[in-house]
Amino acid sequence: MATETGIGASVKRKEDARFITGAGRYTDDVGQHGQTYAVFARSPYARARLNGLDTSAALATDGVVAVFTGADLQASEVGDLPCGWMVKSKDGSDMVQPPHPPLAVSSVNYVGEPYAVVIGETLEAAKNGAEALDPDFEEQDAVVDLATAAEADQIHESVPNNQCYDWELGDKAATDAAFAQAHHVASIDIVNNRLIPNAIEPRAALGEYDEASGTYTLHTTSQNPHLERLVLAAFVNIAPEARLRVISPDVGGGFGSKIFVYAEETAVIWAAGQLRRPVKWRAERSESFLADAHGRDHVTHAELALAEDGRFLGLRVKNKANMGAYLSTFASSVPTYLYGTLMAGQYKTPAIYVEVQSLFTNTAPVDAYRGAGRPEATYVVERLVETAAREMGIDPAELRRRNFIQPADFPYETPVALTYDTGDYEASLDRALDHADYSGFQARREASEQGGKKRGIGFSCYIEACGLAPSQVAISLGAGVGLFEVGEVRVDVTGSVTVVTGSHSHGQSHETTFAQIISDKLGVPFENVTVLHGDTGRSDYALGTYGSRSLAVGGSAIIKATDKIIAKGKKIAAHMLEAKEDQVEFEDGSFNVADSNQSLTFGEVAFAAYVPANYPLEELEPGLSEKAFYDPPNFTYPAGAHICEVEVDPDTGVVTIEKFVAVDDFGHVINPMIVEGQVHGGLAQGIGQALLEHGVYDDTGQLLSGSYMDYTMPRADDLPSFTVDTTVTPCTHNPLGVKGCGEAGAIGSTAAVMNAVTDALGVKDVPMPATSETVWRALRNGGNG
Amino acid sequence: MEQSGEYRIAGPRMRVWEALNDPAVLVRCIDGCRSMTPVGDDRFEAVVAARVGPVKATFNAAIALCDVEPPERYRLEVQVKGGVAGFAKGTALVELEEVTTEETLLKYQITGGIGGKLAQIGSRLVESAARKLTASFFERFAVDFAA
Amino acid sequence: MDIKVTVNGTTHHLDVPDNTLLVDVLRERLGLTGTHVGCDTSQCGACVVHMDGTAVKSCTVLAGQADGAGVTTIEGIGRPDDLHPMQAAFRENHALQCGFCTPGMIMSAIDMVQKSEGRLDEAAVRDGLEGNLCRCTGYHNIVKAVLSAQDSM
Amino acid sequence: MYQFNYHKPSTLTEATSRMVEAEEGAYLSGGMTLIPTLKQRLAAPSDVIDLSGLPGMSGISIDGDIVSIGAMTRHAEVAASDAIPALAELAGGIGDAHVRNRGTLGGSIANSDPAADYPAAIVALDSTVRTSIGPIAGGDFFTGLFETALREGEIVTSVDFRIPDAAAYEKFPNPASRYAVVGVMVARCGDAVCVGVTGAGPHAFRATALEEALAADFSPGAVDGVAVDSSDFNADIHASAEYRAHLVGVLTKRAVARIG
Repeated sequence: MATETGIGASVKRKEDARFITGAGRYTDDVGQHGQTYAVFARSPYARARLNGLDTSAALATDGVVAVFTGADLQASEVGDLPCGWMVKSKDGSDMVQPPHPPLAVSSVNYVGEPYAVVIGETLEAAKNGAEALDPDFEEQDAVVDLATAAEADQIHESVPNNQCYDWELGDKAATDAAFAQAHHVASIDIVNNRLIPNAIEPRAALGEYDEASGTYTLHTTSQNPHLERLVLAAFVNIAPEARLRVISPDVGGGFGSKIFVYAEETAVIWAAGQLRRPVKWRAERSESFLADAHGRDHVTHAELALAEDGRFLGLRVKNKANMGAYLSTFASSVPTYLYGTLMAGQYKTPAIYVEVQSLFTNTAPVDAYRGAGRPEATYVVERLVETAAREMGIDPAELRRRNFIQPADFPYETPVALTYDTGDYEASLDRALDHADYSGFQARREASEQGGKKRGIGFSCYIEACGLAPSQVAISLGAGVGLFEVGEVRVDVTGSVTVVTGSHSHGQSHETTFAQIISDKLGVPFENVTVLHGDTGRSDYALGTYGSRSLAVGGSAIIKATDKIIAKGKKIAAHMLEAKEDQVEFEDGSFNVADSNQSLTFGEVAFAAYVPANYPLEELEPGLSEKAFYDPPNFTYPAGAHICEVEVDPDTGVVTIEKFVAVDDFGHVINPMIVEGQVHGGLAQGIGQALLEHGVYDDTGQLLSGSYMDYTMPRADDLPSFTVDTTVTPCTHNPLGVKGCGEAGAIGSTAAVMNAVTDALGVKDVPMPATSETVWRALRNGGNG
Repeated sequence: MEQSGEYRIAGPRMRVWEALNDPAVLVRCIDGCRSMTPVGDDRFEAVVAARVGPVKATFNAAIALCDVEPPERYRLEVQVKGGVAGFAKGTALVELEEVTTEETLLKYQITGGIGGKLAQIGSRLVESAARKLTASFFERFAVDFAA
Repeated sequence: MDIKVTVNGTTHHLDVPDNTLLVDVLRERLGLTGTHVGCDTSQCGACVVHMDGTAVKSCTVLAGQADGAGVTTIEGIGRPDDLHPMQAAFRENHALQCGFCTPGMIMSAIDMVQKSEGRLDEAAVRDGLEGNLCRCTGYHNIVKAVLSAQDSM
Repeated sequence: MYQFNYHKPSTLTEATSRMVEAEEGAYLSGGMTLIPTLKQRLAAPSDVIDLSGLPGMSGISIDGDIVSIGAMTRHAEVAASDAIPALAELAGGIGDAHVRNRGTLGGSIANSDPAADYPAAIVALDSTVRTSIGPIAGGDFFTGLFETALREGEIVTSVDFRIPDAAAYEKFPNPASRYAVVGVMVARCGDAVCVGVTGAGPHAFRATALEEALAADFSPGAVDGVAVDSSDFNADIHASAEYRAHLVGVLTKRAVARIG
């Protein structure tokens, strides 16, 4: 049913009414009578032994209610924070996972690691108490440099060489053989810079304990409250899930950083139980910089073997990935299964071999950040392809075209464990070239040169595996949890619909998109559909939001539940109309008996479902509420072509983005307005990585870019307006034919920007971020970056 | 953070050496130093009220003199705990060369760093602030010595 | 200390500690949680309100400095069924996603448009939003919204 | 924030005596630096003395070739004034809109942040800083990193700027904080050329070598070949001392080109 609010329409968002009037309800907006305030004491050292901790002065501070240390948690058998994905090394051995107590007990391993929590009647009292703590730290040399971390001091007793794992993927022998036959080998040495996620809402938690029932309630800024609950129940030992409710109300952005289970909410919910009083914590931005899991941080050598005609023969990647001081919740999967598996890109590279050594350093834990592994993979492949094109004198668009997997090749099995279901990469590239006016570039470059500027253009043809699921594949690759999603459709007595989804929305607009789907499928007015999410008390166990999965997996679960509603509705309609069930059809919101004029509206059937006057109860239950768990057979594979054009001021090194074109294939699009918005945001983060953002530690492990004074967030005047368009090859294996759009912008754009910058400068590489001084130096060094 | 430099001081080397080992002199020459108390052989505890612009904090510093070779050189190890502001640490290698019987060349090499909140939000100022503190010390020392 | 602030048209006499920030008066004392706190160095702009008709970061104003002032917050400019043109433009142009920066963004944008006398172009809007960080939208639609509200305000 | 006593005196005498009486006092003008510092607990004054209630401290007046700006005048007001266009441009580029709505001229220069914008104008324009005690020549005002010629308890009341024949301010903003990595104000008064530089060194200063070259030949080309000594320049993760020195040259040229 094509309507103004159905699938394909740019419906204005339901969420907006509260957000634009200040009526949003974020964790920090929730308060409880008698609540106390938590302040965490954090290590100022990157690496130190904690030989003692005198809490007496803190406890004696006015208004301090309690002080809890790592030892207190340990004594209470609070479990460690686990990592949920087992990765095995080349030799078959399990990855090495150091202990990760929520509060440090005897050593601290990054600046900002919490070692105690002080609870006060007021925030000020708690801060005063935290200052009165007297820790006895014995500083040790910190391991900061990723490139040399394996040879440095051993950080954790149980982790030789600071190595978490040494992983491989692909056929080494075949790849070596391909290189032996190469006409040309292009190689690059690149660094994927560390990023700090910086959702504008800082993390927060409010823990409550109800003594009478023994139940805990945790409000927190989580992208997946069910996973939070699972970890707190199964690993941290707070309480069984049935006595533990986790609520993520409105959440102000996540980008991955709010998927993980952190020390703070763990300590807060535990402390609430100890004190039998609500405990509230909200991160100050300075804490977010130190203690939110960071993103990226790879050092990579990569080589591409090409035949004389430019065909790719083989790809070899040797990568070091920084895990930070401890394994965060999904850290191990990011540089492996979300990275190595994407090295085929959009190309028919027949042989690929990827090695990844993951190392611990005395820095904040590193985990998934928008794109998670796939931006890093795209950066390797697309910088390498562009380098090869320049070295061989082939137009970079043409070189890509020669190597694209063709529409006829699908399903296409890559040499790195994935089977792409569908795509048309050339269609996206062609559209992008049109938007970018590629043929006019040379004239624009000359015009820039006449003005004393340098101009460059860069491409990035990315692919991502997203819609994260399928459980079967993920579990076989080491995932510790399933990756399905749940959807529940409750038809109310009067025919309005309440949808409960396990996906969480923190900007992605589920309340609108999912309502569109329901309205479209059931013919119920859009405004009569309400979507609930973010509360373990409301929905079945689910997996939440990450990896561009909400619509492809969560939306599909809802479709499945909706199909059950329709099936049940048919039964009810058949009963009411005294027809056979298989004669009833559902169309445009009514149940019709074939070849008759008998018909019932959806509302009439809904009402009848709850007024079962004469039901054959053996065959037909009352009610009209269905749920479904959806686990897809494969990932989805959004892909696209991004083109960036930059101008460089050689006097200062300032890079200006003149034009950015993104043409993406997300399969079917439910709400184009929302999808475009997702792309815009992703592009800003990808461009931010290329030109602005950098988590900088000094060689003693102090975070130098620890506030908005030094960490360059993209601002309105750093970015251009974007040209965004889509092509469509529907996903072949989910009911909506959708692929996911949340991460694409961040995955594709970074390489396009850096290819444009290096093109403008005429250099092989410039380290990210390409700040003005970096670019100025690259120019002065005459092309050696 | 590393710095080095030298000052010519009008005075015999032994007297310069003695001044450099005199807590009373050091208190006068360290900007904001409120006290310096000997706590053992070549060890002192100092209270320093440091100020960089709007930032004002009182630090407790532990100072140790190492590798003392009178009157030629010593190494000064300083550990500062600044509470909520973080910490600072530094090593100063100070050498005295006799230029003439009445003139001494004081050479210094300083390495140091800061940590915690100061490093996190004040990194843009670290170099300049350290340079200022160092310069201020040796300038005051030269003046104090002359007086 | 005793202060008098008129917030969204209602005058409040409050006794607050001397070290209270305006944002805490709004959020903690008056329950106006639409004004958000996103940083501690006065950069993100999530806390922007109008004080005597001018956009200020309420996390960087002491309660004492606001004594006697008229303050307007996001709650005071329009309701869901009676939106301010800037609120309407944000909705119409999908200029928000997670919504956390939105109140500050809208309050800044209103001040910008009011002071520009209709002369804003894209570059001026981008420049004027320098003090407001958004991590979701890439600013593209925010800029569109402000330009469109310029015509409707 | 630690606890403190907030005062809002209504006379200059009351303000300075509050400061004298305080165990440790801090003047508050716009609060754009002080309040974030207090929030981080990096300062613990016993008393915060708000200067916004002092009469006659705000506003812009012109008398002959002297523009007098009250110390409590907000940046936005200076940015909107056409008395000295280059100064208006400088003020219009400070921080962001909200900083300009609260921050003040007096607060900025009394703080002497090495990366603040106003100090470039104080040293480049023939200025006099007027205080609760007496006048201080603009050229003598900044003495070090966050240090000025102000004495204990002294309050800046206004600044007099002599209107130059022509002037321009060029700023290279820090991409994160929007402070000046380097800011250069070039001003011409008759045959004299003043080049005020902020952001580069521990405090704002006049680049005399550039001034001499430009006095001889006021053209962008005259800047080429003038070495900028960067030995005591600031360095941080955004810009090395060497790069800052380079920017001093580039921005000076651009300012000169705009003056024409």
